Amino acid sequence: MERIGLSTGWRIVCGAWMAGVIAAAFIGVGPAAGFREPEAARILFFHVPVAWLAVLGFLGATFHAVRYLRRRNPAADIRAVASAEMGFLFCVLATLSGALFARVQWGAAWNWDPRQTSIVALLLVYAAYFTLRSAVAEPERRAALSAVYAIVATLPMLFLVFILPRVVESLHPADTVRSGGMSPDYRVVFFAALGAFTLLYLWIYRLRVAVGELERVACRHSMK
Amino acid sequence: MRSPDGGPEVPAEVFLAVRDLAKSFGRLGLFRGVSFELSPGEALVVTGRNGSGKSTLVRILCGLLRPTRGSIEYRVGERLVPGRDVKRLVGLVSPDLVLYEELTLLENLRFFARVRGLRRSDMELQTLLTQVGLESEGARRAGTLSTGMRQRLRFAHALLHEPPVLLLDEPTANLDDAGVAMARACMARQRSRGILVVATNNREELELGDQILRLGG
Amino acid sequence: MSPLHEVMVVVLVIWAGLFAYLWRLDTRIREGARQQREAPGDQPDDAPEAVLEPGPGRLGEE
Amino acid sequence: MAEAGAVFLKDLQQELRNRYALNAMALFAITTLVVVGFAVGSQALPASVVAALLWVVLLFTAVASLSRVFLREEETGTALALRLAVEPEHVYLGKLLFNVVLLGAMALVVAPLFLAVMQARVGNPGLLALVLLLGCIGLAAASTIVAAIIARAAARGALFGGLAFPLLLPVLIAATGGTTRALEGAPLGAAWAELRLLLSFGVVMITASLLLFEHVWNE
Repeated sequence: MERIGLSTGWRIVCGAWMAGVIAAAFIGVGPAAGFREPEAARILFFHVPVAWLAVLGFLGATFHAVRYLRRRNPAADIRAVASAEMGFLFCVLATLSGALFARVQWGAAWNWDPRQTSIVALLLVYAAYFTLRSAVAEPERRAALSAVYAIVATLPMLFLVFILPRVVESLHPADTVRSGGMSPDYRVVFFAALGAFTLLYLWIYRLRVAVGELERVACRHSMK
Repeated sequence: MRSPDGGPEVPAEVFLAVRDLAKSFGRLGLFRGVSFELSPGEALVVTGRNGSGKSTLVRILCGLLRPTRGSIEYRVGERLVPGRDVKRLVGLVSPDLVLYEELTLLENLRFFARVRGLRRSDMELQTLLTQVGLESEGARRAGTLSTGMRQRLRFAHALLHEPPVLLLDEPTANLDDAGVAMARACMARQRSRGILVVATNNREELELGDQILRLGG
Repeated sequence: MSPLHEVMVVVLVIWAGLFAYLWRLDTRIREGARQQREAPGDQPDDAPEAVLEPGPGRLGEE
Repeated sequence: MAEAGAVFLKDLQQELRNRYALNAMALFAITTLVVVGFAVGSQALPASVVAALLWVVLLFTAVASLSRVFLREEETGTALALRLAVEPEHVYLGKLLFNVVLLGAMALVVAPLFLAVMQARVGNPGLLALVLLLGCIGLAAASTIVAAIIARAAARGALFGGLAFPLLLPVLIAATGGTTRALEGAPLGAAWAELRLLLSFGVVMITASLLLFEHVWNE
């Protein structure tokens, strides 16, 4: 089993990097223009990376699902479910942080804004993935069926994340990031935050994979 | 081997080689070290206590289930038959095999002929029904058959595409004497023209095999 | 609540979520390790060995 | 392809004989119509609400009946004979065609009735028909692969809605938009975005399902 989690060095880097990002988010930059609550624009440093990691997780689930179907290697199934779980975790966090952001910027935490509906729909899609896994007992069949579902779910997932919010006009300022609407200092902190969260994702993901490997060995004993 | 006109050419010379086959579900080991070779004209009898994995082995030989270890190779002459095409070579008679209750016997056979890409006239299907002793039941719905007649229908269904390999799982279960005679005749005919594998615990049938494979220690 | 406090709430919510998940992973690892210690990788008992023998081959004699 | 046709005809023959799906659908569609008719009463509703309600009815009817096509094979045990006789792709195509025809026939009956009950004015019937067709194909495509998946799992019936619904959201959103345009009498071009989305969803879902089906169908 390859090393678990991150090496000591990388763990220190991750801790320091995230601490630096949080500090910079609070005191490194000033309020951002173009928001109803300029001071609260900083939430974007946290909300957007978390939302990006949710998508990363679900894409990872698809990737490992394809790998599993090709060679039926149980390790791929473990990584598929680990990625899906990571995706689901960050999707929940993105929903919460999105609602808090909405409450501050537009007064209402939930107004069925297209991006909010799509992120909840995303939760439903992958909640169904875990429901399916719990409904199949035999390990090989569970892995195969959930892999097929993960791949089939990719199409609606991509639609919900990338297409739906664009098709329907949205209050969401997400496009400020891409359209360069951010001031230079915000951009620096934003991409630093993105990096810190991605490293954190990697750390938790590898721990979750280790848990998967451990439980596969453990559950193989209890099957008898 | 009469090739059905228009249907896929069914080869006669099919060989089966099984090497070090093993199957386990999780930690429950069913069997291991199963190796045998069969060429046309040979019959293998598989026997063993209940739960020793006879039916599972038959399911694996049909290409429906992956073994945990080991290999199964069907060869036509020298060519190795890919997994997808094993279906064309194999006929199965098994208690788990259920046909469509709402359809009549002839409709069932017509469907399986068409779906296997075979051209079979109703007259040919009627001959097949006669062969298994169901000549007057053609228009009856499969759901209304007795257990014995269902087993006969399974033979008709398995012989529909004249498979070079015939796999029988407990073939004479639920059959009356006439049924058993029919089954024995089918087995003998199959052995004369191809490969036969019979999974059974019936004392008499053990005598029939050119080779006997004992599972379950 | 001043806007800055709102930001702090968001960060704390995200951290709480991650912390809870890490906690759950930790218990699952501890559980898995304990199970492995109690029933260390004893070999899955091997299946009964199959035996092949020649048969009388009296098919078709009747 | 003939094999897929044979599977389709067999399912059709089975369905006409015991009418499981047809009864489920008819019962469901009628009760929903009555409830909606009762709830709406006589006031005219905006096109978007009528469209949304129509597609909710179609969705629920689809989910109530489209899983039968594989559940029946696994429950009765006939799936074994089918696995032995047919290539996976032909099974999928036959079953997909059956679901599309079943859902399409139901939409042909329910949609006009529904619009009558709602006293909705249909501006562009051609566009409405096209949206209904593409929507039904999308619904059937996703439902068929999900039906195949849950037929191999435990707690089958309950699982189908949970798994199928989220996947069908894109179809619902696009179809509702397209239907609204059609009711408002917009020209075909106005609903081009929705139509293209429905078409691409159907094509991608069917292609993906064809490639993935054997992993669901065979052990």
